[in-house]
Amino acid sequence: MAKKNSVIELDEVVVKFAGDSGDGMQLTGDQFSDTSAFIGNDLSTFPDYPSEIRAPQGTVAGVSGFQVHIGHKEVSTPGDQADVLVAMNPAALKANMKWVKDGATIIIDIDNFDNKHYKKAGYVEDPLHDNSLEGYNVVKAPITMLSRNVATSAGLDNKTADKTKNQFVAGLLYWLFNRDIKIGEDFLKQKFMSKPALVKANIAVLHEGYNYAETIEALSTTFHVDPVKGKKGLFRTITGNQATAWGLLAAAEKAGLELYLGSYPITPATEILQEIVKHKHLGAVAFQAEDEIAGISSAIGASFAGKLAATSTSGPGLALKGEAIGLAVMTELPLVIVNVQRGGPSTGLPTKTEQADLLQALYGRNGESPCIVIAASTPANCFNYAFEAAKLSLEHMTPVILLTDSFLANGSELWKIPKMKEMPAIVPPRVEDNAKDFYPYHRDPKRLNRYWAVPGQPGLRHRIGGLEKGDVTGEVSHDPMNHQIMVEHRECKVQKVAEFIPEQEVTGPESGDLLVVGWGGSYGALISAVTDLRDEGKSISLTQFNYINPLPGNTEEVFSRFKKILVCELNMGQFASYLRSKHPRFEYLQYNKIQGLPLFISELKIKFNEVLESI
Amino acid sequence: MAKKNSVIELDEVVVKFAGDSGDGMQLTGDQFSDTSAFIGNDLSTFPDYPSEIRAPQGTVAGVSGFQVHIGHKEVSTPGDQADVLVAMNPAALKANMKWVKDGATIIIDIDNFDNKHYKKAGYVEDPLHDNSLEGYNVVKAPITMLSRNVATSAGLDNKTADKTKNQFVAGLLYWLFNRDIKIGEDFLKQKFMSKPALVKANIAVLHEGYNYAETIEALSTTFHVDPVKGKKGLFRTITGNQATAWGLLAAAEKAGLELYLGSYPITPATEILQEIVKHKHLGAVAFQAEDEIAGISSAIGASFAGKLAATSTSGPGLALKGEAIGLAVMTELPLVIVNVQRGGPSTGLPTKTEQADLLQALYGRNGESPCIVIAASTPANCFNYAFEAAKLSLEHMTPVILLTDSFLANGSELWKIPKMKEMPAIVPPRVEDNAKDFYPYHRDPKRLNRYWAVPGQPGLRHRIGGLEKGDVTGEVSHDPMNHQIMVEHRECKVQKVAEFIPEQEVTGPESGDLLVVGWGGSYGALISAVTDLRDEGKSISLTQFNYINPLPGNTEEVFSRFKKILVCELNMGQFASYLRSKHPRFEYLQYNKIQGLPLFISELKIKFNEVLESI
Amino acid sequence: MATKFEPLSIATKEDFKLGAPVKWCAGCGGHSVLSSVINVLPETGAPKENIVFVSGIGCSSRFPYYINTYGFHSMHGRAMAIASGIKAANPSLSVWIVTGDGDSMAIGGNHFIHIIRRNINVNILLFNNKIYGLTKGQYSPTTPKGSITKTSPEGTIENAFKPGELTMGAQGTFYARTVDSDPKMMREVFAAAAAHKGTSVVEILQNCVIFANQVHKEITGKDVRKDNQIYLKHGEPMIFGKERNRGLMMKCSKMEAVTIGENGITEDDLIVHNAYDVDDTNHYRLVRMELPEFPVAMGVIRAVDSTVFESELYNQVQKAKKESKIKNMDDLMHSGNVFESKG
Amino acid sequence: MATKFEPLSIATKEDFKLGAPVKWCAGCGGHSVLSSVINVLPETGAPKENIVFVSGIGCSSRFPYYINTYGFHSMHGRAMAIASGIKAANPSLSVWIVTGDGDSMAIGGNHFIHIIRRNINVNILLFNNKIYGLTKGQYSPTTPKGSITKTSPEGTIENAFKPGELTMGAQGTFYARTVDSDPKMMREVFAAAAAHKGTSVVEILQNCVIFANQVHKEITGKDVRKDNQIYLKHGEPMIFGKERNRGLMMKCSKMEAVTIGENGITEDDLIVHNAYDVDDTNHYRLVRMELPEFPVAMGVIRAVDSTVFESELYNQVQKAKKESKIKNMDDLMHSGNVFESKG
Ligand SMILES: Cc1ncc(C[n+]2csc(CCOP(=O)(O)OP(=O)(O)O)c2C)c(N)n1
Ligand SMILES: Cc1ncc(C[n+]2csc(CCOP(=O)(O)OP(=O)(O)O)c2C)c(N)n1
Ligand code: SF4
Ligand code: SF4
Ligand SMILES: [Mg+2]
Ligand SMILES: [Mg+2]
Repeated sequence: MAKKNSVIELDEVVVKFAGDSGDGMQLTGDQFSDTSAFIGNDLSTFPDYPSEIRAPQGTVAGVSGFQVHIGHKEVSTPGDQADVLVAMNPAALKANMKWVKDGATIIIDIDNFDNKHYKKAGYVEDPLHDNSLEGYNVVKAPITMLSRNVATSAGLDNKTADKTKNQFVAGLLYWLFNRDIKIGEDFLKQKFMSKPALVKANIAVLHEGYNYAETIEALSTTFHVDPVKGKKGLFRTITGNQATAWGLLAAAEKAGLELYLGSYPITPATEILQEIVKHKHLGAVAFQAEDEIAGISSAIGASFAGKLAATSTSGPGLALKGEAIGLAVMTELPLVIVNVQRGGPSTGLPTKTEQADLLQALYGRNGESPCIVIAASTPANCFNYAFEAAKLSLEHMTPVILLTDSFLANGSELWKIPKMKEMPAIVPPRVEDNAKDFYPYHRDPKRLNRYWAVPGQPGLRHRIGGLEKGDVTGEVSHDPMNHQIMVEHRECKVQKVAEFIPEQEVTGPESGDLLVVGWGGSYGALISAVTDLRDEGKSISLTQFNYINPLPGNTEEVFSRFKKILVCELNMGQFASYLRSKHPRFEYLQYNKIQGLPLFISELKIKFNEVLESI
Repeated sequence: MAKKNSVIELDEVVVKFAGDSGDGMQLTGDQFSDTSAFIGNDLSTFPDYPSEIRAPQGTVAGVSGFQVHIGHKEVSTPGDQADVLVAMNPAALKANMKWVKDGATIIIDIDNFDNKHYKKAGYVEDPLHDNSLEGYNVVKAPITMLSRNVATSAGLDNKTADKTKNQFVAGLLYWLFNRDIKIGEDFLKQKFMSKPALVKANIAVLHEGYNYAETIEALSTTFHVDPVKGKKGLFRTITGNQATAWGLLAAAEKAGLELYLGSYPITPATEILQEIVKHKHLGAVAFQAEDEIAGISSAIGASFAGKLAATSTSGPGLALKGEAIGLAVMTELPLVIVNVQRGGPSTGLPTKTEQADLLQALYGRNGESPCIVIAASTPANCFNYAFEAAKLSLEHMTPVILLTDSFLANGSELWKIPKMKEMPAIVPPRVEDNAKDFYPYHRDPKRLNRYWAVPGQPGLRHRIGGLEKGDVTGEVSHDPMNHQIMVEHRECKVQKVAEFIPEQEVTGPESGDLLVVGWGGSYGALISAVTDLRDEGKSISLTQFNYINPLPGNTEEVFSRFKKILVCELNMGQFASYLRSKHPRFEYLQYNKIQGLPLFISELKIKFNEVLESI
Repeated sequence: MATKFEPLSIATKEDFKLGAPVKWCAGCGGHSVLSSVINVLPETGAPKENIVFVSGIGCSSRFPYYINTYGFHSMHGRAMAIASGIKAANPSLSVWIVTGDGDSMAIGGNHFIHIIRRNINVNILLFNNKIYGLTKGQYSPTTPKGSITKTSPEGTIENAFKPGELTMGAQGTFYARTVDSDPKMMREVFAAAAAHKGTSVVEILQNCVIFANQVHKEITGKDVRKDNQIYLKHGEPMIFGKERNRGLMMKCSKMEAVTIGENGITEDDLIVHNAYDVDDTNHYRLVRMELPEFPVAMGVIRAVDSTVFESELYNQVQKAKKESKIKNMDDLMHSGNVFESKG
Repeated sequence: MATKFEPLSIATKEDFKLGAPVKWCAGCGGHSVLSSVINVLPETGAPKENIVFVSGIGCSSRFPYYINTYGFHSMHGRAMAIASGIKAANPSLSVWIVTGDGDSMAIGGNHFIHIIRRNINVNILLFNNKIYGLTKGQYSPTTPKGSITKTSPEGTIENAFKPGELTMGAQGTFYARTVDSDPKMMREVFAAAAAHKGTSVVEILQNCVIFANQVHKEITGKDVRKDNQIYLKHGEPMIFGKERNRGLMMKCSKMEAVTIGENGITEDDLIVHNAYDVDDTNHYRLVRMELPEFPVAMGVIRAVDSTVFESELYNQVQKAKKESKIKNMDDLMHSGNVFESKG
C-alpha cells in the first residue's frame, strides 16, 4: 500500500451520502456506520428518502440520502451540516448543497454530470463551472464507469454491475478515513451471504474505489477519528424502531408474558411490526390486521386473554384507534400504543419528522379518557421507554401511549447492550385461580389498578365492556354518583403514576437564566446546542421530558428555578400549551418549527442567545 | 262541568311523568308541553330514558321519564325538582322521589302498587304505608283499571286498551292545570290520524281522567300558569336535534346550495339524521352510511362536489372521524361535523348527558389540524349555531365542529320562529366557470379561505388530497418552508374567524366580584342560578361561550374585569384547561360534575355563594 | 404467569346461568336464542372457564351480560377483531361472538369478512333482525329493499346483504341458518358450529318485536314455515313441505323446486345435501334461495375443513422456537453485529 | 350557484395528459394502465369537466395526480366512501375510483362491499399487485398463501381474497378482470366498465417490479398467457389456448376444462358466456377458476342491469319535491304545531 498523505485528527465528522433511490446510498451509509462503530466511534445516523418508492431518477424529488455523524466524543445528532458529501448525480448535489459546511469535501460521480442530468435536476447552468462550488474540495470520480468495468470483469451483467457503484464510494471513504478495508469486506460477505458472485464483484469494486482514492491527487488529506474513551462494554447500532420492538420484547420477558402486537403497516412505524414478526422464537406473535382499528382491537382482545399487548402506528392510524383506546381505558386493560409521529395533518408529509401528535395522544378520545403518555428521546432509548411503557401499563392496568417520531425511528446510534437481569422487574397484578371474593373492579389502593383475571382461569369468570362499570363489582352501572367516582378513579390512577416515575432532571446547573424545555425526539439537537452555549459560559440548562402524562412530580419546582423558560418543539406549540394548562404560573417562551425537519443546533443557538440577551 | 276548587296562580311549575318504557310517558309529556305552548306558556322539557329499549318492566332501571317546566316568565331549564310527579308504578316513584319538591303533588296508579311491584322496584316496605310520603299530596288513582274499562267499551282489545292509560293521566293534568281539554283532543286526532278507533278510545279515556280528577276530593286545589308576557309572534316547541337539522337546512337554503348529510345512527344524535331524511322535498339528501368513517368520507366527497355537507354523530363516532376531519382540514373543504355529546369514555353512559368531548373536538386528529369549534347552548339555539357552523364553514372553507349534548338534543323549548329573509346571508367563495389563472390554493386575504371549484365546472379541473399542498398551486409539495407556511395558513385562517364572530357578552354587570363561565349546554342552569343570586343582591355575572375556537377577540378583556372566575362544566375541567392554555394570566376556579346529569340550579347556587364568600 | 387449565370439568347448563336480569324486551327473539345457547354449551365439551363470549354493540350484543362465562361487550362492529386477538393469544379458548346485522354487516363488515378469510376458529352468532334495534329502528344492510323505517320514510333503496352470500364471497368454511323460534334446530346448528374448526357463521333469523316485528314471518310463521323453509342435513335428500313432498333438484345446471310425484319425479331425483363439498358453488346457490321461487335454506349449509389461522401461527412459533439458537433477549441483543469497546 | 354543464365537448386523449412527471418506478405496471385509461376516456362520451378520479392511499392511488381531470387523492381505504358521496351529490359526474389491493381489500374492505351492494354508478380500477407497494412490501389480503414478504418471513398463513368472489358475495352487478400488459384488453374492459350503469369492478393484475415482481407470471407470462387465460366475451363460446382448441364445458353441474377434438368434444359443447345472466352462479364459478385446473378468467365476467342507488335517491327527491306542499324553510318552520302568542 502506497504511503498516506497527511492525516487530520478530527473530534467528529459528518458524512452525507446522496443519490437516486436505486443507488444504494442507504447501504453504503450502513456499512460506513458499522465500520465506525466497529473501531469504536460514537455515532448517530439519519436516512432521508422521498415518499415515492422510486421517485423519478435524476430529479431532486427523487434523491435518497443517508447522513452519518461519527465522533470520538459523544455524538447526539446526525449533524446539522456535512463535512463530506457524496453526490451521485446533479440532483443529489442540488438537494444537499445547503446542508454542507464551508470547505467540505464533495465527492461526485462525474459520469452523471452531463447536460441531461443537469436539466433533470433543475440546474440552469453547469454547477461544476459556475463557481458555485468554489471553496469546496470537489473530487470528480468516474464512479459509474470504473465500477462497471470492474464488476463486469468480475462476471456481473451490466445492470447488476451498476448496482456496485456504492462500493466504489465505500472504498473511497475507507481510504479517506483510514479505515481497515477488511471490515468493509466482512460487511459485504455477510450482506450477500448466499450470493458469492455478488460478494466477489462488490469486494473488487470496493478495492477499486480505495485504490482510486489513493492514486489521485485530489484527496490530499485523510481523516482520522479516534475511538470514544470511557465507553466500555458491548455495543451495537440500533434504530429507534428496532429499539422500540426490542424494548417490548424485553418487557414481555421480564413480565413472564408473551408479546402480542396487533398492527397495520404505516410509514414510519412499519419496521416495528417487521421486527417483531421476526421473533416468533421468543414466543412473540404479530398480527398484521386488516386496518388500524382491527390492529388495536385484536390487541385489546389479546390483553384480555393475558398477553402483553401492543399496537404500533403513526398519526393517521392513531386517529383511527381513538375509540378503541377509550375501550382500553374503560376496561382498564394493559395496552401499549406506539405512535411514531410523522408530518401532518392528514397524510401530510409521511416520510418526514414532526412532533405534532402530542395533543392527539393526550386528548384524542371521547369522554374523560386519560392515558399515560410517555416519549422516547433518542433512537436507542426507544428501548427503555418501550420497556417502561409496558411496565407502567401492566402494573397500573391502563393503556400507555408511547410517542416516538420519524427522526428517532429511522435514525440509529451506538447502543450499549443492557443486561436483562439488570432491567427492572415487571409484576402484573394477576389474580390467582379460584381467588375468593374476586371482583373485576376491585382496586389496589397503592396504584389504584384493578386486578387482571384471564379467560382460562378457573373461578374467575366475569364480564367487562365499554359501558360505565360499577365501582368494585364491574357490573354495568348507570348510577350518577358511581360515574363520578369511576371517572375520578381512572384519572387518579393515571396521576398516581407520578409516584412511580423518576423526578424530572436538569442537565446543566440546577438554576440559572434560561431553562430550555424539550420533549421526546428533539433531545440530541437541544443537548448539543445547550452544551455548546454553556461551554461558552452562558447560564443555560436543559430539561427534556420523557414523561408527559402525568408530568414528573417536581416539574413545577424545576421550572421555578429559572428566570426564563423556552419550550422548543417541532409543532406549533403543543407541549407549551399543555404546560400552560398544567402549570399556569410560568411564562413559556416558544421555539417552534414545522418543516418536516429535525431541529438544527445552529438555529437553536441563535434562538437561545436571543433569549439570553433579553434577560 | 262542576265548579272548580280554589285555583292557585303559579309563575312556573315542573311536572315529571314517570313510568315503564311502554307506559307512554313521553307522549303525555309532549301533549302536555304542546298544550302549554298553545296557551302561551314558556317551557323547557327533558326526557330521560334507560339505555335498554324496553328495560325490564317495573324495575328502577326500566323507568322512563319526561320532565316539563312551564312558566309565565322565561323558563331556562326543565327544572331541578318537580312540583307534580306522576308515578305509574313503584319503580317510577322510587327513581324520582329525590327529584321531587317538598309538598309536591304525587299522582300514582294505585293499580300497580302491590307487593309484586314493590319487590321489583326494590322496596323493602310498602312506601304508601311507611310514612315516607308524609308531607306530600298523594293522589292514588286506579288509572289502569278505569282506563281499561273505558277503552274496552270503546272497542279496544285489552292489550291496546292498556296503552291508553297515559291519556287518563293527561286528563287528570288538564283538570289540575285548568286546561281546555279540546286541545288534548286535537292532539290525539293528529297523533292517530289514520286510526279513528284509537282516537275515539283515547279521547274517552282523556275525559275519564279529567272527570275523575274533578270528582275526587284529593285535588283540592288546581293550578294556573299565565301566558308569558312580551313574547310575541309565532312559536313552536323544538328539540335540540330538530333545531340542529333545521339550522343546516336553513343554511343550505341561504347559501343557494343543497344539503348533504352523511351519517351513521348513534344515540343521541340519530334524530338529526332521521329529521333530515324527511326533507327530500327541500332537496336535502341524507346518506345512511355503513359506519361513521363512511359517513364523513361521503360528506367530504359531497362537499368536493359542491353540496353543503355535514355529518352528525356522538363521541365514539367523532373518535372514528378524526382521520377524515384531518383530510377536510388539508383539502380546505367546507364541512359541518355535529357532535352530540353523551356520557363517556368509551360507550360510557350512552343515554346520559356530558360535556367531555371538548378536547377531542379541539385536538383529536393527527398533526396540526385546527378546526373551528362552536357550541350551542339551548335546544332552540341549536338552530342558530348549526346555521352559523355552516356559514363559517362555507365562507372560510374549513371544517367546523358543532358541539351539542344529549341534554340539548332531547330537551325541547319554545322557539320563536325566525324569518328566512332576516337570517344572515351566506356567500361561499365559489369560482366562476373557466376562471382565468385558477389555482386551487390561492387565498382570499380577508379570510384566508381558498376558493371552491366544483367537478362539472369547465376550465377548473384540479386535484386535491391529503398530502401537503404547495402554497397557491395546490400541488403536492415536500418543501420544508412550504410546509411551515401552509401549517400557518391553516391556523391563521381559523384564528381569523375571530374577526367575523360577535364579541363575548356578559349577562349581568360588566364587572364585579364573580364571573361565572360556562360553555354550551349548561346555559339554562347557569343563567337561572346567576340571576337568582343577583336578585339576592350578589355581584355575579355570567358569560356563556358559544365560540370555542377561536375564542372571541375580547375574551381576555372580559375576564380581566372580574375578581374571580369560576368555570362550570359537566366534565373534569376541559374548558378550564383550554382557557389556561389560551389565557394563562387568570386563575380559573372550577365547578365540575360528571354524573350523566345536567347541572342543577340548587347546587350551583351553593357553589357560587361559597366562592362569593371567599372574596 | 402462564395460564393453567383445570382438568376438564363437566359443565351443566346451570353453570352458565347468571342471576342478573335479562333486559331485552318481553317477546324479543333474543331470549330463546340465549336459552338454546345455554343448553348447548355443556355439550361442546369446553371447560366452563375456557369459554369466552365477545360482542359488539346492539341489543343482541348485550348477550355476554346474560351468560356466566368470560365476557367482553366491546365496541360497535369490532367483536370480530377483538375475538381474533383473543384466539391468536390463546387458541385453546372456546370463543363465541354475538353480533347483530348492523354490528357485523354495517360498521363491522370488514372485520367480518377478514375473520372468515383467515378462518379463525370462532363461532359467530349473527342475530339478524334486519333492523338496528338498540338505536330504535333504522334500516340495516340486511333490511329488505323498500322497507319503511325511521331513516327510510319512503322505503329503503339499498339492496340487502345476505350474510350467507357474503360469507361465501369471503371464502367461509362454515355457514348455517336458523330461526329464533325453533329451539331444536338452534341446538343442532349451534352444536355443529361449535364442533367446526374454523370460523362458523350462524345466521339466526331473530324477531325484534318493537322495530321490525314479524319481518321474518313469511319464513317462520307457524302456518307457512314447513313449506317455506328447507332444513338441510348433510347426506340427506333435499325435501321440504308440510307434506314432505317437495324437493330441490338440478335441471340443466340450474336448481329447481319440484314436487315429488309430479312429472315422474321421485325422491331419488333430488339433490343430496353435501355440506362438506369444498367447491362452494352449490352452497352459494343454497344460501341465495329466496321465496317464493324457493324455500329458504336452513341448517348447516356449508362445513368444510381447512387450515385454521391460529394453528398455523403457533406452528410457525413452535418451529421458530425449536430452530432458533436465540432463546431469550440476552441472546438476541448479542446476536449479529456487536462491537466491543475497551473504552 | 347550481352547477351548469357546457354542451358536450368531444375530449381527446391529449386533454387528459398532465405535464407533471409520473412518479411510479420504471417498469411499474401502473404506467400502462394509465395510458390505457387515457386512451379510453374520450370514448366514454363524458364531458371532460365531468370526470372525477378518486383514490385512496398506495402507489396505485397516486393515479389522480397523473391525469388531467378533477381528482381526489384521499385517505387509505376510503375512496369508495368518498366517491359514494360525490355520486350522491351529483349523479351526472363520471366517477372513477383507483385503488390497490390493500386499499380496497384490507382497510377499505367495508366500503368496497357496501358501494357494490348499493350499486352506485362508479368504475373501480383495482390495481391488484398482491402486495403493499407504497409501504414497501408487506403482504396484502390478496397475497398468495405461503408468500414470503416483509411481514411474513416464514410465508403468509392467510387465505387470499379473490376480488371477484367478494364482489359476487356483495351482489356485484359488474366484474371484469384484465392485465396491465394487455392494452387492448384493458381498453375493451374499461370501456365496458364505463358503459355499465352500476358499480363496475375491474381487477387489473398489475405488476410491482420492486416488491412482488412477476407475481402474476403464471397467468401473464408471454409463453403461457394464451394457455392460462381465457378471455371471456358475452355470447361467445368459452375457448382458449394457444391453439384455440381448449374450452370450458359443464359436466354434471360442474365446470370442466376440455380439449376440442378429444372424446368427441366440439365447439358446440362449450359454454357460451352469458355476462348478463342475473343468476350469478356461473359468474361465481368463473371468477374462482384457478390454475392449473382451469385457465384464469379475463374480460367482462358479469354485467347485469339493476337499480342504481343515486337514481333511486333522486327519484325520491323529485317525488318529494313534487308532492310536498312545503317548498322552503319558511314553509317548513310554519308547518305543524305553531302557536301564536300575542304577548
Ligand atoms: C361507533 C358507534 N357507532 C354507532 C353506535 C350506535 N349503535 C349502537 S347499536 C347500533 C346498531 C344496532 O344494530 P344491530 O347490530 O343490528 O343490533 P340489534 O340492536 O338490532 O340487535 C348502532 C348504530 C355505537 N354504539 N357506536
Ligand atoms: C390510515 C392509514 N393506514 C396505513 C397507511 C399506510 N399505507 C399506505 S398505502 C398502504 C398499502 C398500499 O397497498 P395497496 O393498496 O395494495 O397499494 P399499492 O401501493 O400496492 O398500489 C398502507 C398500508 C396509511 N397511509 N393510512
Ligand atoms: S328492541 Fe327489538 S331487538 Fe332490541 S331487545 Fe327489543 S325486541 Fe329485542
Ligand atoms: S413499488 Fe411497485 S407498485 Fe409501487 S410504483 Fe414501484 S413498481 Fe409500482
Ligand atoms: Mg339488528
Ligand atoms: Mg397493492
